[in-house]
Amino acid sequence: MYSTTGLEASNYVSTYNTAFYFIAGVSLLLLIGLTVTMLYFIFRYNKKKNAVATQIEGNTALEVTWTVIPLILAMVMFALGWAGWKPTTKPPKDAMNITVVARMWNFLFLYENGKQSPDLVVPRNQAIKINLVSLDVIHSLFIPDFRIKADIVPGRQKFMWFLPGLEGKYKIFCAEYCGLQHSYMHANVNVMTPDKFRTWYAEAAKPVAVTGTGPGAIGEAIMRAQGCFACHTPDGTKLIGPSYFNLWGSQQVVLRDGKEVTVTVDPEYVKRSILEPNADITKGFPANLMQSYRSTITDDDIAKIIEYLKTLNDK
Amino acid sequence: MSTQKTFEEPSYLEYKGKYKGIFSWILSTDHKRIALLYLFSLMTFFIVGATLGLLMKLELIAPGKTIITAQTYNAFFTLHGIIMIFAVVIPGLPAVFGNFLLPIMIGAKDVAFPRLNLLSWYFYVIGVSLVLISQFTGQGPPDTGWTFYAPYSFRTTGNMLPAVFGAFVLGFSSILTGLNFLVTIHRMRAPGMTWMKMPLFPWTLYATGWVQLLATPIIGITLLMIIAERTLHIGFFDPTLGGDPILYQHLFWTYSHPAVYIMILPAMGAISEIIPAFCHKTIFGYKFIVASSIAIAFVGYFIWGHHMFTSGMSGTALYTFSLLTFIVAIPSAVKVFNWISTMHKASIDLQTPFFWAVGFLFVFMIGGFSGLILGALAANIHLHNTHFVVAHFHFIVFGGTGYAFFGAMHYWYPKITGKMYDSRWANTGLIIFFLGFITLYGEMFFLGMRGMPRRYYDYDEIFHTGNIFSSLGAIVMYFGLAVIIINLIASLKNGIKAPSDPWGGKTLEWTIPSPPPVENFDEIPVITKGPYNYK
Amino acid sequence: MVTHRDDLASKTGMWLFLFTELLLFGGLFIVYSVYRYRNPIAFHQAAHELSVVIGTANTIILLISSTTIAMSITALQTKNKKLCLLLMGVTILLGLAFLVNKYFEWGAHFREHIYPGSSVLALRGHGDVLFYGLYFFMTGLHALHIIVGLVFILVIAVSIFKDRINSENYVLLENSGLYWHLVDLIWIFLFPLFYLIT
Amino acid sequence: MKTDENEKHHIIPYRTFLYVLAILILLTLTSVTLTQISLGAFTVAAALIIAGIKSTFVLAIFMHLKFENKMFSRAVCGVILLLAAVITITLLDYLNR
Ligand code: HEA
Ligand code: HEA
Ligand code: HEC
Ligand code: CUA
Ligand SMILES: [Cu+2]
Repeated sequence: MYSTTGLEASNYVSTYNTAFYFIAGVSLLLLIGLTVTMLYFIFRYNKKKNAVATQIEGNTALEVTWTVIPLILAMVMFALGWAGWKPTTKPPKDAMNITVVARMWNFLFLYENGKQSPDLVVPRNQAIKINLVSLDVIHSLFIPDFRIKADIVPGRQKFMWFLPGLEGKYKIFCAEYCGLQHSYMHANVNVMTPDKFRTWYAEAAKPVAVTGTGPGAIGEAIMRAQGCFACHTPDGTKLIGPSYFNLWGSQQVVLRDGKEVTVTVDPEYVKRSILEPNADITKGFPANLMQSYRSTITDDDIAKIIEYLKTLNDK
Repeated sequence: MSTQKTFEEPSYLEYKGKYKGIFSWILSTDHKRIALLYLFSLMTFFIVGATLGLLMKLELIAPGKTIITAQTYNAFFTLHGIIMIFAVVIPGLPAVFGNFLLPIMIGAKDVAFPRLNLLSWYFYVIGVSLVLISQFTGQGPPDTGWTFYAPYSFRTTGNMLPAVFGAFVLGFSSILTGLNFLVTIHRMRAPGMTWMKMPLFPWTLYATGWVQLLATPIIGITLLMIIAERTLHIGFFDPTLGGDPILYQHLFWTYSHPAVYIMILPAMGAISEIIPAFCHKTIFGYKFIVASSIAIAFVGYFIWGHHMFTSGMSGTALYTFSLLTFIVAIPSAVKVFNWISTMHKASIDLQTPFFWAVGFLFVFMIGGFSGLILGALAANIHLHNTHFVVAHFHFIVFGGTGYAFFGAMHYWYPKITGKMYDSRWANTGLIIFFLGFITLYGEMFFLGMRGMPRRYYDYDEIFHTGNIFSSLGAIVMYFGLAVIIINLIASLKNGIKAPSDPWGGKTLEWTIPSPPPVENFDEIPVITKGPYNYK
Repeated sequence: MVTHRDDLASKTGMWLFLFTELLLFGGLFIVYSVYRYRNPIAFHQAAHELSVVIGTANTIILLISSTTIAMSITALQTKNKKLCLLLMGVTILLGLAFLVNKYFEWGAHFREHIYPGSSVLALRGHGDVLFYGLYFFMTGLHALHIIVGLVFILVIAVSIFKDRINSENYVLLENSGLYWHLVDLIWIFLFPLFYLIT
Repeated sequence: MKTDENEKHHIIPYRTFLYVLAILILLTLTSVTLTQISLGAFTVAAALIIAGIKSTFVLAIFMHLKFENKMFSRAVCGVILLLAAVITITLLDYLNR
């Protein structure tokens, strides 16, 4: 169960707990107290036991009491909430900078040395500052175990920061509704010992986990990391975007500047589709949905992707 | 003061007007008939919305695809949210019980603008129809959630325009109802009914009326901007054109937070009527209850930002919104304490409406307390957009407004229909419903605390157990509701005739026959005493 | 059914309705203040392109029309039906003149390819897009209100002509006047916000 | 209780309207000239203050608020204050980012 993770999982767990359990505790006491009182009145003063009601108009002293006491309680609640929130605005100077690029429907984490990773990998006890970048709609980076969440708003410079305190693997969810695959937009945080992290960090700049062998395996791995399969399938099923099945070398009708033209799927076209997806809109598919991958995909990668696309034609 | 037993006049149900058959209803300007028009349309939409809720819960009973696809699920919660919010709970108590009872409770023959009243019902039906049309036309149903957040709402290929425009028309309907009630209350109170002699239900309608009037235009213009954004690419909320999506959220919640008080205030009013009637006792702290209604309406206008705590607003804004959120809880607290105090030294007649009121108090407190947790910044950061929020608002919207609606239904049923219902079935239904309710939504608090985001079609295995409980609760609740509704419908035929004052209520509606005559009063009463005079 | 007439209720209703109109535009004023705050220079420069002369002329036209409709009430109260109708006619003509001016103004922008969604505008930068987006949306909505107001006044004029509205019973005339003044009021703010922030 | 309020109406002489019109036009021209000579940051403030004065005249005289039940003018002030408060609170976010 998530809420049982240790207090040290991140620097926010304990402040969250203070605010949450104080309010919940006071609430529970009040709820029980008021419910019991109410039930007692119902039992004690029902028609059978008390045939004639005593008319009471009100009592100003009581009214003042039950305005002021809840007000004080509420102010304490507010203060605890505020106190727990305040540190989120002040990242330590030595925080490590990571950028997350969110798009429909995956996260990609970019490190300062150019390394890219679909999972967030961080060393323990090192403050992490994440710059939030969205390419299309609003997403939200949510790490339940760390009790932290921040919306990733397109067109805005924002960050979030936290201090992971326990090694382990934790879930990241997208917590702002962003369309069809919103519930599949997740990733992991991998908190490592500083040593392990250093090794990971120093590995080849682009360590995509290649699962298969043969032609196209690397291309497929790249596409998996970039999240292409959220919209495209390799097997002919139509998702949001056109399927890759039998795509390579085929003729496609596209809209270019509002006019229909027929193009052949060649390296030039694939490259343009990835780097300027809105230049040619495949007929029958929405514009503006696929965003440019210029910031994360290199020409080299595209060559690998094409390699992979070639394997998807049935001979 | 009594006009009882002088009716040669037919009741409003039998009255033969200019038109016959169905036209005598859909062209009637009688506030009582319009109330029933609302009741029927609203219950129909409620059942549609609730069935969508049930289907969503069935989908969520297990991870992966269970019964529907992701696309359908997204369309479902959007339609569910739009229907439940804009077509059920916002019009809810004012349009049905307000229309029926407001004129009677203040001693008037009708509302100030009867024809406008009928017009707002037409707007209501047109609005919902547009929303429903959007489901079946264009390139697939809208899938943005009821909040229509930019920029997704103009990126999606869903058929947004009719839905957004439908919501706009529904807003118009709501404005006209509020306007009508405000003028009615200002101008048409019976002689002698000073502000401080007015019953509490009209008082809450008055406070609600102002919120409807002053908040709804903001969403109206916002929805128009979304339409302009989609059709003309005007750029207000589109970051690629320099617009700010967060500004959209500001505008949306500037209305939609006050809207939650449009939903709850009349519910509180109905509870304030039911409790004294069954306690046979004047309400405790009348003036404070009045004042708290106004305070809720007023302060409630300035706390919209608590829906945007994680959006990256400035610290100052966060601070202000969180503080005000806690302040708005105080008037609600005052009400709860006064209601419970009314039961002290009362002589309580344990009837179905009173049980609904007790149920209301219990679930409203849970909903309200969870609201406090969400209002605290540190807690909100974690809980925002999780099922904790879903639990909060079902507890307080369904548990608050919904319970009050059913309470009011059972309280005024004899007055409206002239029949008594079978209270054993009514109580049985209530108990089943209550148990289902707690299982269904109670579990969602824990799901949310563990981090299950909302609007998730599919979820991680760790959330499975909780979801099974929750879904089973939905099924139980379904049966409870069916018992309640079937009982009410069956009693129309089988119920015994209702006397004019079955519960011993003291407000004006109980001084006239059940069902009321067309003109309500033979003679406009002259008011000399407070509304809950049980001496 | 209820035949009792209550003019004050009618007028109260009208005022409440005006409040909703005020807040409808209020929402846009919020948007305006935010974007103006974020793009002060672009707004400043874009405003230069609007014609202060036409703007001022339109302001004065609306002010006069407001005066005439206000005077028509006095005319009806003093049982001068002819003058009343004349004044209402002048109001309607002035309203139309306003619209004609607007038409030419908008037409000029369109010829320069300045309209919401135009690619020429998009090239000029975010501030300009927002300024003109707001300009077209707000003045457009305002023009829509002018049209509604004109129809309202016309209907009332016909009723006065047929003596359905007379010196005993003129609350509807007052209401149409109120609506017209509201349209004027909104323009009083739109004018400096778009034309004068140079 | 309702009847007498309905009976009394105030008839405003034509003259008053013409005076007000003259003032309004004068104010319009003032604000135009004011903004043509650059006042820097005060330009907008000046234009808005003048617009405020103009609308007060319209509300008070043209819209009869001055002669109507006090309730109306109070409500109008209330609504304007409310709108001002909403704008201020929204700007709390934008000014402090
Ligand atoms: C009927 C509707 C209704 C009502 C009345 C309320 C009432 C309250 N709501 Fe709720 N709320 C919603 C409907 C409602 N809400 C909806 C629909 C959403 C989600 C929208 C969406 O995103 O889709 C939401 C979301 C929501 C959020 C945003 C969550 C998020 O998305 O992150 C917050 C945060 O502050 C909040 C807070 C509150 C508070 C503090 C109250 C208070 O007014 C509650 C006051 C009541 C009490 C506190 C109980 C009684 C008091 C006592 C018994 C005395 C003791 C009191 C003290 C010690 C103070 N609500
Ligand atoms: C009044 C408001 C209201 C009401 C009553 C309900 C009722 C229900 N709601 Fe809903 N809900 C909302 C308002 C409401 N909801 C809102 C605003 C949202 C947010 C949408 C968004 O995210 O945009 C939401 C979202 C929401 C979600 C979240 C989706 C997500 O985030 O992934 C879920 C999930 O389970 C849900 C479930 C339910 C269920 C099971 C019911 C159940 O209906 C209740 C049980 C009732 C029944 C099951 C049966 C009804 C009875 C009958 C059919 C009687 C039969 C009659 C005869 C035989 C005569 N709702
Ligand atoms: C958000 C959904 C989405 C994602 C993620 C996405 N695409 Fe696309 N893609 C689309 C859509 C929609 C189209 C069709 C419209 C267009 O041409 O822009 C498309 C078109 C294409 C085409 C042209 C296909 C044809 O039939 O002409 C190629 C090639 C392509 N995408 C490759 C990729 C690659 C490689 C990635 C990942 C690096 C990717 N896409 C990620 C949605 C997406
Ligand atoms: Cu990304 Cu939800
Ligand atoms: Cu809220």
